[in-house]
Amino acid sequence: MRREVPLIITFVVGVIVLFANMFEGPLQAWSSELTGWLIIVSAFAVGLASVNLFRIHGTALMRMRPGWFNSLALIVALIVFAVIGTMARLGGDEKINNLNQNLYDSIIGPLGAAMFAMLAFYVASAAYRAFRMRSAEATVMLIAAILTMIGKAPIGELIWNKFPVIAEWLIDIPNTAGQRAIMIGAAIGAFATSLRILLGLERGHLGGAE
Amino acid sequence: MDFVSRLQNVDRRIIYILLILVTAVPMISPLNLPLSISPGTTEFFNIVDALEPGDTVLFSLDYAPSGAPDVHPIAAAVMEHLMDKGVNVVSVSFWDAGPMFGEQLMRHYEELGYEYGVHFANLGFVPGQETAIKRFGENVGTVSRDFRGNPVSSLPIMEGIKDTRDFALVIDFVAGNPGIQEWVRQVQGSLGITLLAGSSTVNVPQTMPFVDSGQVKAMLAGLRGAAEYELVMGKPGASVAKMDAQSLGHIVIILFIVVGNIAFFLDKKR
Amino acid sequence: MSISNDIWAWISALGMIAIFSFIFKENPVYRFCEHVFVGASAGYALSVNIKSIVDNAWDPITKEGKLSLLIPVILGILLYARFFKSIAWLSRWSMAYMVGIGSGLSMFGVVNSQLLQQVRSSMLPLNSVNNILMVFGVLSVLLYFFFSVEQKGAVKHGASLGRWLMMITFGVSFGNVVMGRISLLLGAFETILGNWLGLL
Amino acid sequence: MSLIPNTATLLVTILTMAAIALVGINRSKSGAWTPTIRRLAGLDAIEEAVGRATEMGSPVHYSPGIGAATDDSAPQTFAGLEVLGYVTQLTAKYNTEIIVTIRQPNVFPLAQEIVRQGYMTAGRPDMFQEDTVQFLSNEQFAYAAGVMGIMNRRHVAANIMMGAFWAESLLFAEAGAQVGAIQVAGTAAMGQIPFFVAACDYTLIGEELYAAGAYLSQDRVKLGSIAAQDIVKGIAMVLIFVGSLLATAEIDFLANLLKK
Repeated sequence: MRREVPLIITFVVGVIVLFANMFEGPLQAWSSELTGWLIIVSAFAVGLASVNLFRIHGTALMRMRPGWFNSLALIVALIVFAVIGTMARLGGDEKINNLNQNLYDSIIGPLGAAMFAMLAFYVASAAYRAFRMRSAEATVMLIAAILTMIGKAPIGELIWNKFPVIAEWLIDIPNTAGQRAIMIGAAIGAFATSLRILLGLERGHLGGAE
Repeated sequence: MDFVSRLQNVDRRIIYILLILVTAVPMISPLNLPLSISPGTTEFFNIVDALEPGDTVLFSLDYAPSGAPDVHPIAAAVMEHLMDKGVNVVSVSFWDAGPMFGEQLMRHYEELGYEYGVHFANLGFVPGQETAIKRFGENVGTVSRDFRGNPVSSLPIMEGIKDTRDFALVIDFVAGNPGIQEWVRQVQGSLGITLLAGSSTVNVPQTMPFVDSGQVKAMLAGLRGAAEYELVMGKPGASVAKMDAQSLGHIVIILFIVVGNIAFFLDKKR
Repeated sequence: MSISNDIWAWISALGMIAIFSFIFKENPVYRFCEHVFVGASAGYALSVNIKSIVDNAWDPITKEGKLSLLIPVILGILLYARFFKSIAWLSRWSMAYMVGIGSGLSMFGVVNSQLLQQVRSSMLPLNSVNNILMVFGVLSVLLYFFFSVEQKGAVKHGASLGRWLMMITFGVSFGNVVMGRISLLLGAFETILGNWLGLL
Repeated sequence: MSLIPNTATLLVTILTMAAIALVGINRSKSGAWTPTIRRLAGLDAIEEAVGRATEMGSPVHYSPGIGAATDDSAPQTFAGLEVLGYVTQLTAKYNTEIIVTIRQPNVFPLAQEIVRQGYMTAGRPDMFQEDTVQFLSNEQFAYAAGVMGIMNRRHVAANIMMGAFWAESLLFAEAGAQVGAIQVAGTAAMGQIPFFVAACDYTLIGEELYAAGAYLSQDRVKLGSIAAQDIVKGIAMVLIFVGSLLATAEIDFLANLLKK
């Protein structure tokens, strides 16, 4: 019972969701009900995950481990955002709404944007580190990268007006061919992996024997 | 450490500092390097320019703060063109952060005397990703209240608009999924709307096939697309100024790759 | 230069600089911002999901009597069974449900939007250099992905051609995003140099 | 119940692929057929990486990607979790700490179960700690900030990333390089493979990620499934080739059939 029920749930749910895309009738209704539930179950999972955060940082704080100050900051931020966000969402007044928006716009927004923008630096250092003509293969990659970069930079066409044409060709033909084939292979692999899960042949996530 | 191996192992921090310098300095005082206009931009401009005053255009704002620097400038440039021409703009978003950008666009023009509800309106965020795009595409009425809490039916701008075919154009400003693929798959194919795209640079290769097939009529690509658009419009602005930084940033990166390789070769020769 | 007197502009700009400082060295200021960021976004997500439970479960159950929604609520609560040893196994029911959705959805998705579509668009008339390159390019890369066949003879040559082609693909993709990434940096500078320092 | 228009080919394809997989799995399971799998350097490197972390007395960081268990990226996540099971057992064998970081709340309980199970199988249930599997944040870049912080503070010596990744791929790979970790990555996310290839020591490309579980476990069921994947790939290749020949002769019957 402990072992079979989860396997049956996975199989039944998966089969309904899969075939609802191809058959009209009750399957579609069941599938949209089942996938609709996901929003609710996932919402509970977010709570579970937050409990984990709380336990790790709460312990660090109580035992005054090195860096406890940061754990405190994390917990305070978590509580402030959760409380103000919930108040704003469940019908807060204008003041709460503005505070909620300002908190988002000046903490989560910019910090996320800064993390993302850090990629500009990392693209540079990764390129410097990785693009060496160590082998024939690496050389091919290097040349393709440089041609594309020059062709794409506004200044490239000022140097030679064929650079953008070369870059376009590289993107359109060899790049597309490579991407397509990788995608086909990955699709086949993904299908097989999902199938094994659906059939219960893969169940590490459900724990082993009781 | 001798010179060659030093060149081979330049401290990454030197690369970062140089990159900061060559991008920040031209932003403060632009060099005004020339910029050519790609045919796609001209095409995009011509389609928008052919609209009549009083037409209404739908903006689908599908990006978040992290990707915004590459997409929001496109929306701002097109918005400027439309307001200038007296064309109305309705925005909607299938990303939860999207409506914020709609507000940013509209507040600017409100300060200039344009009127919310008449010249533009922000329908806010519609959850549900691909299915939401399909439902909204077929029936704009799925949104009952706008982002500011007004009943959508009370907005003069929405008069006579039932589905997305009632808009003169639909422009998706997009930094990922859901976005242009979903618009093409769910709405453009079945309703035959005129769809344009303002895409983040990274998403261009994914969007290109739809432009080739004509399902997307024209595309502006990233910050550069915005800069080109500003030039075509005859109002060079913030994006044009950033192009110098863009070019110099590229050169620095290529330079470091070249230096690294020269050092690598010198080292091998020894 | 007219430095901003808006407290929020200060918070944004200083936070961004703290994050950027990481590229030089991990440091206490970054560490502090990292923790605030993680906590803030977890709290934010919590509020979004509380609202989501109210909208999608609580209201429909209490106001419209949609009792079928009790099932996902129970599945959601069962996730917490893992904290009680004797009933921990019950949480697997919820996981089994989520995994079922994932496998069903993805089996359809990958076959429909990746496999069939890509196979179809690879069928090109062999009447131009580009098309020939495309078709044989795709075939050679696919050859590389054969796992149960030993790579020797013709297979080896085909597969190594495939590897070469993939290297071009990776180089091109890398080069292609450089520009987009620099734009992001410029956006960050706009916040720091413009909104905060008033230099732009 | 009737078929939705234009889905016949899809249905036939799915059923055929499932049938081929089942035959492959069954024949392999019954011993009628023993598929082998070619060497995947990236996976051999995992043991080396864990070994080095042990020597240095530093932990191993593992990320099963940032995709969910409930959408299109689920198979990559599942594949990442499969490899996680193996890596956990390896770290248990070497008595080295593993830190698993999680972005998706719905992947969190799955990963916890896998790690707990991995320690159990290796006979070391005592090694499982509350912070072995850490949820960081479901905001993409907050998660990234957390991972980068952990890699630095804990001086991670091996960084293994298997699953679906987006823009944070390069952040992780460069932050990992900064602390001098051996890095092994694997993903089927097209846009990110180039960054992993450029910045990591070993990279599993696309389908290789899905073959990883079979390669590591040498489990007959999985091996059979891999061999079946090869057959499907062979069919796809034949279709592409024949389709192109037909297209050259301006016969578009096959291409149209795939649209149905």
